[in-house]
Amino acid sequence: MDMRVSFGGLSLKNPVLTASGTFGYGLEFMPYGDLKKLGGLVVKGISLKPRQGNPMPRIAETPAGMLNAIGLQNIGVEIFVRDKLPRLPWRETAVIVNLYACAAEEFGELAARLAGEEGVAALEVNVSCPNVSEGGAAFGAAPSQIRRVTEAVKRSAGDKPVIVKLSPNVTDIVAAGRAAADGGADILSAINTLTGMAVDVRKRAPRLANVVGGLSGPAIKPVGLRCVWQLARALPLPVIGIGGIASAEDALEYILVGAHAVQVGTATFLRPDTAFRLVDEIDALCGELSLQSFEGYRGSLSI
Amino acid sequence: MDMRVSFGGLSLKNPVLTASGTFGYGLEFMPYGDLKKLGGLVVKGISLKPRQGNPMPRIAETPAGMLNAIGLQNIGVEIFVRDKLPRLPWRETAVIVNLYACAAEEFGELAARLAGEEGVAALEVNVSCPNVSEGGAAFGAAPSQIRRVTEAVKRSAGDKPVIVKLSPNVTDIVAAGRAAADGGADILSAINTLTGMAVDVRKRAPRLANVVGGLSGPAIKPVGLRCVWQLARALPLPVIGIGGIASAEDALEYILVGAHAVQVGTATFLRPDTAFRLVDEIDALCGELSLQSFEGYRGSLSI
Amino acid sequence: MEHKTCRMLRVRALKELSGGEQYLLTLDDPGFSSWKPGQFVMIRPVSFGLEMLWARPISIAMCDESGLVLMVRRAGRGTERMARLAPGDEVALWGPLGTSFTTDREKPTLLLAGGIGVAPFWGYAARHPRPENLHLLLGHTLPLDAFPLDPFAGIGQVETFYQRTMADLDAFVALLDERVAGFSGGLVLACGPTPFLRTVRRLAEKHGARCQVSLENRMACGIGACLGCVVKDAAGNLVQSCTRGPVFWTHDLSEEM
Amino acid sequence: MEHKTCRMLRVRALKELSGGEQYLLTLDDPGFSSWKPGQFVMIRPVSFGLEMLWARPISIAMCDESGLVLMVRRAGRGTERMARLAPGDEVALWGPLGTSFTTDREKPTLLLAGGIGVAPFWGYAARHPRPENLHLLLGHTLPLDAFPLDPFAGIGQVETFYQRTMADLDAFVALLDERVAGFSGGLVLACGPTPFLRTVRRLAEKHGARCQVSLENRMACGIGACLGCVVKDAAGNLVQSCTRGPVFWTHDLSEEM
Ligand SMILES: Cc1cc2nc3c(=O)[nH]c(=O)nc-3n(C[C@H](O)[C@H](O)[C@H](O)COP(=O)(O)OP(=O)(O)OC[C@H]3O[C@@H](n4cnc5c(N)ncnc54)[C@H](O)[C@@H]3O)c2cc1C
Ligand SMILES: Cc1cc2nc3c(=O)[nH]c(=O)nc-3n(C[C@H](O)[C@H](O)[C@H](O)COP(=O)(O)OP(=O)(O)OC[C@H]3O[C@@H](n4cnc5c(N)ncnc54)[C@H](O)[C@@H]3O)c2cc1C
Ligand SMILES: Cc1cc2nc3c(=O)[nH]c(=O)nc-3n(C[C@H](O)[C@H](O)[C@H](O)COP(=O)(O)O)c2cc1C
Ligand SMILES: Cc1cc2nc3c(=O)[nH]c(=O)nc-3n(C[C@H](O)[C@H](O)[C@H](O)COP(=O)(O)O)c2cc1C
Ligand code: FES
Ligand code: FES
Repeated sequence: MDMRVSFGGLSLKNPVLTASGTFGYGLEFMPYGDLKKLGGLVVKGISLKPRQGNPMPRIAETPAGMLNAIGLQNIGVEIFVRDKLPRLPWRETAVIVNLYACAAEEFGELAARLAGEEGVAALEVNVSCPNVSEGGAAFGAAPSQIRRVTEAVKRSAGDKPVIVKLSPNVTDIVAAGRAAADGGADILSAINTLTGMAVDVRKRAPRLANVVGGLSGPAIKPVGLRCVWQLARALPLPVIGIGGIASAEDALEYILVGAHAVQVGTATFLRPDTAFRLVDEIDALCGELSLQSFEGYRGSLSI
Repeated sequence: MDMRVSFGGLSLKNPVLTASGTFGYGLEFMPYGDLKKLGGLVVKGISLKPRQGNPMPRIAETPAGMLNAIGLQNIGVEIFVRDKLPRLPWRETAVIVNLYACAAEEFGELAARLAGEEGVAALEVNVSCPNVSEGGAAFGAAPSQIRRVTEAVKRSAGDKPVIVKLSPNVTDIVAAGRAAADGGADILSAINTLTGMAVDVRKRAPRLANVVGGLSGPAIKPVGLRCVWQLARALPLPVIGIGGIASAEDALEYILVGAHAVQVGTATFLRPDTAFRLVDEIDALCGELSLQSFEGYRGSLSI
Repeated sequence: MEHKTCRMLRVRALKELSGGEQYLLTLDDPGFSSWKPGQFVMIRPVSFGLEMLWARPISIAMCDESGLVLMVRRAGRGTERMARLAPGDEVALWGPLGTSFTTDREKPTLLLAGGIGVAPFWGYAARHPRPENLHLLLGHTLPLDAFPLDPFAGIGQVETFYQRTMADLDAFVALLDERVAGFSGGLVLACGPTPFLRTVRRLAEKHGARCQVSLENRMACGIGACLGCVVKDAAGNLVQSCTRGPVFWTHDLSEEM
Repeated sequence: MEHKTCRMLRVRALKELSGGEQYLLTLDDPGFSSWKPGQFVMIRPVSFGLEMLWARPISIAMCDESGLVLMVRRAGRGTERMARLAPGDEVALWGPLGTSFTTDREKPTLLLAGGIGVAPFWGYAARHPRPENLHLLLGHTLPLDAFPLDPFAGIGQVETFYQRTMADLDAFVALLDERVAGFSGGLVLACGPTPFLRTVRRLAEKHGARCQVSLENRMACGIGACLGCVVKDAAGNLVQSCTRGPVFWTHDLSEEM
């Protein structure tokens, strides 16, 4: 099947992207697959200046899921542009930069810095990181904040498509998506992690130094599907589905409820070549289901 | 160890309760264990009139979890009081009635009907059922609604302790808990299910006739722990922990983050005697950890 | 209160049936005080871990001192994982659960099985006081050698229909029609996929045959508590198919079934 | 780019070691183009299903045509589930990963192992050009026969210390102190629990010995991507212990370690 998809200013050779924070800067995966095979890759959240992130331990395994509180450790936008971006096959595969900042102006500065970089296909705005105490959670929650951040990024992003990544830790995700749309977002992505916690009954201590962290993996797929379904039917923007995708079937489930593309996150830890394999597996499953294109399948859930 | 716990007007022989909707009216489990062994049992959500609930299919299995959209099928308060309550060993085990209604006045009527029933140890107010379209979700979300419902129940409940059960599908669960406290709640319980969805890529159809349903089971334990921890440290009310409890360790995790008691829900489907076994297993684990009482352990998480 | 308990049982043997789509699973004898054909057990291998939470409802094919025998089709993740059980592995199991098929000693009785739906009829045939009164019609889409039919050696007649293409379906329905007509004075008992049961019901009503069907609904608890498995009865009430069924008289079910 | 790939491998054998707390897991030869002692693999049995998502980091004890050998302690759910692997079962595996222990042909080299931390030294001893220069000191809380020491038959000296009570700890630290002092002109290599490594580091610094330690941090990816396994280096930066380690020179790590 022709796997190409185009939406919101992005053209991808297939709908398989990797999720921010689970695929490093992409280069780490070169021994495990051909990056050119992916529809795109979203790099670890980047901030203006390098960040050290949270203290250890930062990760914990949970039933069919995991918690993380990495705290946005990253090398900063300058080093990313200088050392990482040139080594990525951005002519063949969309390189999407995930932006992290603590204020709307910083988001704008980040966007401005990347707007002129030929190798960057789109910007993904992380308004929903629940790991960081300075205000990540607040950003994800208040529609007014989401709108302000989106506007700031959009104003500086030049012709780069702007993806706003939404948090599921809200009463009304459609209101959050609408705020992003009002702010000028081209695309929505959902979901980021659910806020969760794990503790050790023997040590009487949290399993994460940060106490709370973000829950991801197959455990949260039902929540992700619900959010994407709600967004896709309520809003005119294209949506990238994220949350617990580990198989071709999972990916098609998101497309069925209305997603234009998907991101593979935690499943990369099951084995580092998960995303690469998924491209072939989706192709095979589409064949089995006799699909002609994603167009006809997307959002075709019968209710 | 002395397993007794007392809080908010409830005295239980141990902190193990069963969660509403997963333990029927209790009687179904008599072949599988001695109901008197439990700290208490919370019966299926009861409404003023019998309800048919949602169409089929109503349940779906998900990784380490399940979705349900039963839609509050129940026999109504009159038949419950006449046919079920007298057959439960309520002198030995706390029988808690979970109340479901679509308006504050109805909640008040339900409470009034049960206030005089000697066999009822407490009332649990389900302001958080996400399954029902008429307004269940709205109740769970808006603090003002929670407060109004709590007040209505409290006004009519006589001397029965009132437990308000909170939904995790909100931006700020502490605000929801505070609203319940302001409304006069004696105890909080958390969490109810997360709103989720599952679909069949071959049939292109939702796996639940209701499309969305409530996610429960070990998959959501990290979210439940986080919510209980947030509530217990922010508010003076005792909290009953719910969400994914399947082992003694799970139960102690909730107590460690501040819960006074726990409810076992989905784990009852792993095997029908789960809750009965948990009583012994918690006792054994407390022995292994050399606990003298739950008092000293509760909320002792070191941060 | 009847003492049922949930037991841990060990696997005695797992035998793949020809074609690898179905298998016979034999467990240690659970020592049921009694059981009736049509009843089922909830079975949950320890190996389900926390990934798959629910037990699976499976009909009792046979149960005596030599063990509990289940006949299982690989239908999805659970029955797939179950197929990897080896002797000595443990499963949690509760039962016998639900209602059973009626036995009418003197009446000619037609057993209609759709594929793996043949399972409960194994025990039915073995325990029937007059097996010569039984006529089994098995409709199958898998090759016939995937079905162990020796348990039916002693009954009146065994008939099979191999449905290979969609076109065969009409022929099968015609055959069903003919057989049900022939047993209109007796009993018609059916087990298999829901569309098959609907057809049988329609034919039984057409010919005025007394008819029972065994329903297959998703189940979480198997004991009437979760309300996940309900079906509409003739009065329009939603009743648990795990306790009020799985075997129902067709006239007790709503038209929608 | 070095070609590593993620492989599916079959289990050849699983041998419980005395006491049942530890086991040797032998897999088909993955055919690594090269590997060095101290490096590890990420291993994820298919049987983890979707319940346990992460692979487990395990040191390469030995690897040649006769297979990949891992020496594993039952530490929790994953290594417990892994202990139920049987010949023919499949695991996903990627590696060899991370840094390795330095070899200095002519220098007397002290191998300090805390319990299962002995695993990487098996390969180290087997590949060392002058094994007579090696001195292994194994501190153990499990009985000694839980540790297969025959791989160390050819080395200079094998010494063991059985720590049964908390009081024994002081004696063990005193012994470590003495040995490290004796190797201050050589190399000190250590693998084991973090408190043990901290002690070794302190002693190595006290005696001015060159020292490497192999860190054990929780890992999700094993390839530097998730940033879940970081440790603070001497410059105060948080670096991935899976790619910049697991074997570090102690002077490259921050005091906090
Ligand atoms: C009373 C009763 C008796 C049964 N007897 C037998 C038998 O003897 N042999 C046999 O092979 N099968 C029997 N079935 C069907 C069997 O329960 C399902 O094939 C099995 O549960 C499928 O599980 P899975 O994990 O492989 O499939 P999945 O699709 O992965 O299962 C997902 C969920 O849906 C449920 N489910 C899926 N298909 C069915 C189905 N057809 N019926 C009920 N639940 C389903 C599962 O139990 C599970 O909870 C019986 C069902 C019922 C209700
Ligand atoms: C580089 C390296 C090499 C290792 N080599 C060996 C070896 O050769 N033999 C051996 O028996 N063990 C070794 N370990 C430790 C081994 O990885 C853990 O004992 C194992 O991961 C525990 O998993 P579990 O599921 O049984 O425990 P659980 O506590 O259930 O695991 C939960 C999570 O924590 C992680 N975890 C728990 N304990 C440890 C630990 N001590 N170190 C790292 N992660 C941990 C697990 O990987 C898992 O992700 C090594 C660890 C590292 C980092
Ligand atoms: C270790 C880890 C780090 C993450 N870091 C980021 C990040 O930097 N920026 C971001 O927007 N999301 C981050 N996420 C969230 C993922 O991109 C994704 O939204 C989430 O994990 C849900 O998808 P999954 O279930 O497939 O993992 C991170 C997730 C994990 C597990
Ligand atoms: C089948 C089912 C039915 C439920 N019905 C109710 C209900 O009637 N009222 C209610 O307050 N909660 C109901 N719940 C929610 C549970 O009581 C519990 O809050 C939730 O399942 C989380 O706990 P668990 O993960 O242990 O199942 C139901 C849950 C399930 C699975
Ligand atoms: S399966 Fe739970 S009520 Fe029937
Ligand atoms: S384990 Fe992922 S970065 Fe080291």
